[in-house]
Amino acid sequence: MGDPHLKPAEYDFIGARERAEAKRKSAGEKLTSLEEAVARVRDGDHVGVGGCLFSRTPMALMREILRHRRRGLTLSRNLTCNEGELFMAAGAASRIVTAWMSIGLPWGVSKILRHYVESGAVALEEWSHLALGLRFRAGAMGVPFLPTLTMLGSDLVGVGGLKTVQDPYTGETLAAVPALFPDVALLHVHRADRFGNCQIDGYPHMDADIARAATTVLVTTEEIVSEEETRRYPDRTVIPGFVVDALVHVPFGSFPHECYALYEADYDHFAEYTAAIDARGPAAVGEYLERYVYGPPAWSDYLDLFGGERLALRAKRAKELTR
Amino acid sequence: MGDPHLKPAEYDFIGARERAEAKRKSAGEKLTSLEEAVARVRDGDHVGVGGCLFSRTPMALMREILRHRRRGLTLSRNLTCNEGELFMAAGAASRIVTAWMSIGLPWGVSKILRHYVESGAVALEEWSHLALGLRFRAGAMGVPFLPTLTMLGSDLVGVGGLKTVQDPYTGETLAAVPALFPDVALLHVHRADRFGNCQIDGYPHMDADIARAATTVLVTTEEIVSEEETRRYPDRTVIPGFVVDALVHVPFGSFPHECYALYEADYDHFAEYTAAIDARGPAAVGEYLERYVYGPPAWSDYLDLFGGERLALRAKRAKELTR
Amino acid sequence: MTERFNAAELLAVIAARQLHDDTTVFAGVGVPLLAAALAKRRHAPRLTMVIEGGIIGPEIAPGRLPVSTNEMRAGHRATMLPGITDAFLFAQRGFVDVGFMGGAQIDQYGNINTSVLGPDYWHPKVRLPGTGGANDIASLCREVIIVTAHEKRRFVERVDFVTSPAWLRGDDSRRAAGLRFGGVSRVVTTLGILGFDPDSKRMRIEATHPGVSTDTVRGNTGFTLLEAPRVEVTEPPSDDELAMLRALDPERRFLGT
Amino acid sequence: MTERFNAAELLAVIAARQLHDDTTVFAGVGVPLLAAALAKRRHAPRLTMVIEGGIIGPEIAPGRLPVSTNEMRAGHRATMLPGITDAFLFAQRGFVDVGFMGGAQIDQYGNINTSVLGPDYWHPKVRLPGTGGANDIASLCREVIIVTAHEKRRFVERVDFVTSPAWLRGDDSRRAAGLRFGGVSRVVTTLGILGFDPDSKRMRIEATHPGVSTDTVRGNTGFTLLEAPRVEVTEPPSDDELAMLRALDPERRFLGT
Repeated sequence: MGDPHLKPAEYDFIGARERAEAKRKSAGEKLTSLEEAVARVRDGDHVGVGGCLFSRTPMALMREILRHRRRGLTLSRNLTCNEGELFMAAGAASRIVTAWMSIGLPWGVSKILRHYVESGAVALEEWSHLALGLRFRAGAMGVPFLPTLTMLGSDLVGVGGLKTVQDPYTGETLAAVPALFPDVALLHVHRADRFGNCQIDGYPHMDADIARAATTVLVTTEEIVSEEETRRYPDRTVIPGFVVDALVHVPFGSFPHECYALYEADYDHFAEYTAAIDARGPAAVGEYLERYVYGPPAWSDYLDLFGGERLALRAKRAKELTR
Repeated sequence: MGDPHLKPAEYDFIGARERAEAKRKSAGEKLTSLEEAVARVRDGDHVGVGGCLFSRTPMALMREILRHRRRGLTLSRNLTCNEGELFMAAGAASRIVTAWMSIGLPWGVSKILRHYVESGAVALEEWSHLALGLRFRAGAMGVPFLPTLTMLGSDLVGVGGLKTVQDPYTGETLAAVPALFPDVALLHVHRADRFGNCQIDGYPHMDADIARAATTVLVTTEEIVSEEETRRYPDRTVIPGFVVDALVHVPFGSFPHECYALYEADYDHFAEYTAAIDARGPAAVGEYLERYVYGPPAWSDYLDLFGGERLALRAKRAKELTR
Repeated sequence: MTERFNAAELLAVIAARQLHDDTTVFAGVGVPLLAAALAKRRHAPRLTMVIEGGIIGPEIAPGRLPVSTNEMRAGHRATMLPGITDAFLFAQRGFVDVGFMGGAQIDQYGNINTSVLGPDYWHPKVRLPGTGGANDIASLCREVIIVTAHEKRRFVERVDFVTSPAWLRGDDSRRAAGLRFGGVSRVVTTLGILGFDPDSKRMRIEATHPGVSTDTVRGNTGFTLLEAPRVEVTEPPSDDELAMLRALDPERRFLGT
Repeated sequence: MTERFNAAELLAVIAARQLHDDTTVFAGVGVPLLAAALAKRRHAPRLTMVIEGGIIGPEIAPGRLPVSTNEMRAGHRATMLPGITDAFLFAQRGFVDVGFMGGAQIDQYGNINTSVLGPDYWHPKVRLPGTGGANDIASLCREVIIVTAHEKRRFVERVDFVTSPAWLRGDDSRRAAGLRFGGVSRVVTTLGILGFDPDSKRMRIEATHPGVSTDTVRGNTGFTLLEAPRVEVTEPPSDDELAMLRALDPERRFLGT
């Protein structure tokens, strides 16, 4: 496991463009099931994950990928939360490209991160928040790199395999972050019409860039709206239908993570989860996988484990917080 | 007047950054008058103009600049309409950076463009639509260039002074469009609060990039809303208040050009304007300047030349077209 | 050409046929937009139009045809309004299948001039409006289709200025210039359909409209046209196509009289 | 330190005083955000907070302090939500005056490590969460202020890994690495305020909190600290400052007990 782990296929803008050209760019129907959507993910794929930390995580899609027992995946996401821990513990991800990983301050440094990365079982390729954002943006723009002033001089340069570029006008040297073209993008949005035109409320994170950078785009949505509704507010659309390959209607599709203005993250659940790890070590994640991922067949069965009251409370709080 | 006309100050990201650092980045009051706003424009400035063609042109600000008899300005705008002709004829602009100039198909090739550019009186530096958009975006990002695949191989390369850059990862050669950091940005938006937080409806054109790329940002707005309104829809804000230097409340501030969903462009006015030029040549623009620019002291006097009925009709049509 | 349709109608119908379902097309105002709208109504319902004003998925309303790519008629019932730069970036990324273009001057390699007439850019004989998004469409779309009236003054051996690059100086010169993708595949004109020799990239006759001879095509072209191994004859616009097209422009704003 | 306030309160108050009106500040969750919120309420009403979750101009609600930069409490009553990448690009462009940072390990040049403990990045002794936006704040803001508890294990001669660059190896090395702007100006700690020698860029004592000797500061630092020509004594937090600060965190989520 030498460094850097940067793979040419990830910044190959010519190959990415050829895949985009070959893609069926349809304004037609995109609605399908989680199972059919996720069937497009293959072992070894580079999977770009939308949302950030515990916000708008495409949890239903990720759970389904774990249920499909995919292997050798790379996950890229700016701030990686416990969904990354599940992929590590399930043996689904062998590599994480991120700027930060843990659940968040109140729950401490991730013991699962430590367990899998310190042993070398999973490689963690670290980019700064902006640099990784620009990697997705370069991909979205179809160029192999973007110039920036971040990450220079730090030890992250060697870890990521970051190169520099000379500005042809001023002669100055800048960092050149390589494009990231994921094989698959997983996204969860607030609303979409059945043709895949997607709208997001609140902070947009990087979903629009990840969608454009990826070859295959899988989306879950809280709400399906009519085409009329899309056309009434076209300036709210952030992902056009022709980019989307599969769309699934999954209310609470990010739970126990949050969805802006719709439901708050379930901090109690995080506390239970980390307490179990504190008590029983990494094995606790295995138990969690059995209970929350492999056990309940459908997403509705999964939500039943939390119960309607719990969901309703988070929904109520989200309204209060964004009022 | 040799080529290219590209000026180092326009892509000097270090100087632009130093000016941004020195700027007072306030969340405070920005409301002022057209006269006071425009007093910040100096002879010889590079002025980035928001909107596109006859959409959301910052006409009230531009008229005020002409009334201030500024000289030696460069105007940059992706598609330049008759506001550019006024600046040429008034002797205010000696250089136009654009992708296209004329009013639009029904009104033919601009005779004013021909008159001033063919004689060499005004230099027209031509960039492709995307390339100029990326020049503003590079400026907005604070980098000296952005890589792209457009403009390569064409004769526009030599005209603009476009250089290439080698991707340090794949070794491929791409076009490197130089950043454009205007001295001043002129923008017209749908709504803003008095602290300069701006929101735009419909097509956003390039205003957000131009605002971030410029040193001084002057904005007119159709409507002043409360800070509460901004905070209720923060995901609609495209320019943050700390970037804005002066804000002026100017309803119909783009007229006779359009403002999405609020009023249509006055095509009859374009027809009258071009008919006068067809009849009397470039002198007709001089007459136009007297009548519409130098004559009426205030913007309301200017609007009175069109009359309330004419404005109301354009407002009604805009509602129909965006319903 | 018969009296059943005029030149603009012929161009729009033949251009519309070039578009397939489940694709995206970059279309400018006028005949190209009419062609895209016709295709969407007739045989490509899942076609998405992209307009350089930063507009995706509009539905062009009959009698409300836009005169500019930056006005409310162009944005009518759009599904997304990403802005100008991002609209072109979709093309750069490879998401736009076809780009429609016109042009004041077109040369034997398909290059287009919309900038200046005369040898000196800075002191031109005639200053034209400029590239707008034409250079970008020519550079970035998967495939470009030129739609234009066939006139000798328009089809010149060498354009005064290459505003929008097609095959540049032929052979491999487009790729060598760094334009790794796309290129002009066809030129739909009022006389027929032209293509390009796969190797030399010189323009050639691929089809003529009914009643038009290859000699007529040559006679209206300012350079030597090659000929495809088999020159087809196009199917004339059907009553059905014409009716649908005319319904889109009842005021004959772009279809003329 | 007296019993009038605890370490977190001291840090928040002293950090708040570093902020001026009519400026912008990049603040993370916890004490930095409390400091920014205190400054805005007390002496800098026209201060704009920027949060790396892609949030501009939020108003932090008392009792609803965010635990992450990507949650609704962080976005509370924001004026703009531009997204993560664009939030940092405002900093790259020069629009962010001050960046607040913390850090697991800080060296004598102000460099911060939040990535790994131990010599081998790929097989670390302890894997920490990583940079998040820290590297970007350190690279891009006009000025960076580190806010941290003053502990010997934290202030090390050489960090195991430079996650966030301050003055790198001192002298001109930051500029030579291509970091043309910014740099760490001050380190606000529980014992005093540290700065940097203008030439060598080595850390130095610039002020101590009341009752803290420079020897105490040195004794809690894992490398040799220089001393400013004149070492000031800070003004202790006033009742007024403490009252305002405590009102922001009535649950003592970040101010502790």
